[in-house]
Amino acid sequence: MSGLQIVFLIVAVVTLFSGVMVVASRKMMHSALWLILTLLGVAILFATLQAGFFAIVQVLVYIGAISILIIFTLMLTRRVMDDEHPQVIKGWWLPAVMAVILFGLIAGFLATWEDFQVMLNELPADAENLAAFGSALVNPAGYVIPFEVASVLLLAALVGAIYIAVERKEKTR
Amino acid sequence: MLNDWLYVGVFALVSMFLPAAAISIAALLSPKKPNSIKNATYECGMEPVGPAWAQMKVQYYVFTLIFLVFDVEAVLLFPWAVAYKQLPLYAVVEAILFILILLGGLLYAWRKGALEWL
Amino acid sequence: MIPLSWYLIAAAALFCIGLFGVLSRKNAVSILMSVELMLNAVNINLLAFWHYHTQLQGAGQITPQVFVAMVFIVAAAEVAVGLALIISAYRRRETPVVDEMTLLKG
Amino acid sequence: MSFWRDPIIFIIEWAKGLLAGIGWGPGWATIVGFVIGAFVLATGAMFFVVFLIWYERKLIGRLQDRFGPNRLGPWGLFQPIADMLKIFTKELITPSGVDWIAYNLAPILSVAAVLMMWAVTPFSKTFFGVNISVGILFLIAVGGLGEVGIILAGWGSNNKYALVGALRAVAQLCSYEVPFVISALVPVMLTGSMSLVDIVEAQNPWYILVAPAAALVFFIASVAETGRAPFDLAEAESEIVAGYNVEYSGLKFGMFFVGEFLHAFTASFIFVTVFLGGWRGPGADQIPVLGLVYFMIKTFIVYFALILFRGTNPRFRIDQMMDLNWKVLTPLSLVVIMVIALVDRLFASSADWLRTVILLAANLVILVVAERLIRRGVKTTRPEVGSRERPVASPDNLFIQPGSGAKG
Repeated sequence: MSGLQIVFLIVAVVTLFSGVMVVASRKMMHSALWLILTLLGVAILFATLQAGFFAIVQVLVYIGAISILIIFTLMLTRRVMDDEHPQVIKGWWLPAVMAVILFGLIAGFLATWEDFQVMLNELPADAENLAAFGSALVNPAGYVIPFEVASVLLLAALVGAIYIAVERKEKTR
Repeated sequence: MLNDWLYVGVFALVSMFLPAAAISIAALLSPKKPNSIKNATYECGMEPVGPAWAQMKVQYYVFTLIFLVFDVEAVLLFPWAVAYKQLPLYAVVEAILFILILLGGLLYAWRKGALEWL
Repeated sequence: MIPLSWYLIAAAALFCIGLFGVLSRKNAVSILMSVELMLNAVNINLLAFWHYHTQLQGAGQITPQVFVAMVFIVAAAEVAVGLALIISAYRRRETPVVDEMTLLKG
Repeated sequence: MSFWRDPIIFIIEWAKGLLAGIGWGPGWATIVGFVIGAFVLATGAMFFVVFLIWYERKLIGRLQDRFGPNRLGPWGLFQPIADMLKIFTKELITPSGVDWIAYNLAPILSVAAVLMMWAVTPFSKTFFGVNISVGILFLIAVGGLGEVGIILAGWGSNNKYALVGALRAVAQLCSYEVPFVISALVPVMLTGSMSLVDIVEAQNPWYILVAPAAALVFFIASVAETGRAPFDLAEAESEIVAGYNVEYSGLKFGMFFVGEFLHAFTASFIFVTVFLGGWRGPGADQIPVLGLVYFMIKTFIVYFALILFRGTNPRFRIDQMMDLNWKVLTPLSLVVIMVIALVDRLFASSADWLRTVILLAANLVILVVAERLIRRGVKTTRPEVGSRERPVASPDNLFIQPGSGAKG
């Protein structure tokens, strides 16, 4: 077993454990903090896949922005902090069984694929070709439509979220 | 390539370890005489009232929201900027269109009064 | 070096954890967090297959990268609007718990 | 390789040879080498803070017409060491009701987030921690980890003031990250790479001459990111209680300040790397150690400007600070990006010097127009303070001092 495999196993176990804690912990704030740890673990997994750009983007967007937004929302909706009541529904075992069955199905189907056990070797340094990625984003034969639609989607999200969130203030004025 | 990320990881661990070690040394050197008044939560000398969850304004949320949108936008623009040297003019115009659409969002937030700190 | 299967299994496990969270948590913010877990699992899969295809066919596999970038954007938009909805609903109904947001029961 | 040309690389090579001589496998030798290298660099940074504190106190003292520390050692040079020894022996009070992990992780994270920036910065042509292909984005992302540290501090302390202070600090840092990220696109565009090593190599001439508007936005945003005066609203000592670090004491409190001093210095050398040509200078290509000297000189000049900035400006009000960010810096940086992209593409075929002059002219035009617009905007929104009649506290008794100014 190589050093990289050991690193992977440690990171994967930590990530999955903190993922479980996200859905299992009673305090909402704790589950948000566990979420940060999970996202960090996923970023490290990206780095082991040699997708350095996306590892950094994961830290930048998910940890730096999305998790902070979630924490702010937790602080705005204060009744979330009631920790006495269980945070899961009464029949929680049914989703649990479903999730386990789904995991079994996915693993079973994947195991029938012949390349399942293939080794991922170390890629050459220029494998993650950001210049090609960037020019494909604005290439009419490539992905220019998704690129511009992404911009419109972000605009719509911005406008919609501001409209919803600042609505009350406008009325009282 | 992977070695570079190994170095980054090692550096991250070391830079977490150094302040932790300094604090541990300080914890060994320093006196430990806690009492209930010293350990009370600081509220300008008053007795602490209620839980520490102050109600906060929606303004914090709005600013973080705009930040998130522009952060994601910048992330998409970084690969474009790396490729910029090889791009033809129309590709640059497309990116400018991309920025203009989001500038429209900023103007909307401005006119809506979401950028005012009240 | 790491087998492809390890990444796929880890991603599947993360996805199932997220699914469990979406189906079982009461709180709307929790449900959004679980959705984030599922999206992250998808990203792990996409990047693992990106690595696999680059290894097979050489550099220049753009499509997985574009997909991952789109997942990031969709996640950001979804979180922004979703949390704004939760805040708005909280103002009206004074609760972030999904089961209590019943308009028709009165 | 001669020792005098590049002593640091010489020592590193010698240490590598020593490690290889022990007879470990190449994998272990690499890891041990990494650990030792990271330790030396990070420990050097931590001890450098002691000197930075002295430098800053001395300068602030001169700015305020004082001497600054001048008792202990030559020019008071040993004062911060004495302070450090003192803070090591202070009691670490852990208030009741804190969240143990969050409370203790916060000061560590706020230092680590800054230290990690040292891993990717090129200090000279040959001397840098690591050259990753996304270096400049790494710097920004690591800054975001500092925000998590602040949230942990505010929430973990179980204190209302700490929570409010943390929210204010995070709102400020998040806001100023937007112009920071967007103006960082300009050097990436002009270089065609995100690696800091490539950015420094490509700076001919320095990018501050090519894009002064972007450099200005970057500088202001990075000062705001450090959270120091005039952007120190989160810990405005004279107005509110100290902010997110109220409940900390002893060295845990000190760690936040170590992080702050280090962040100020780090911000200035990032500015040097990205816009002022890093280690570039006459002869630095041949003799790398000269590059380190240039780098330090430039960094200390920028750091001096930062302290001057701190010492001469009053603190912003929070609405002014948010206005400055969202209504001035963010639109300005977006406009700068668009104009530079368009102009550089239109004149791509002309000579290098001509393109540089045109870009410089375009930037100056943007700055002048922005200045005019800001002036107009400020005039219309400034509230009239002097004309309104305000109640005056005037005691109607005889115990007031004669001529004290309060007239009936």
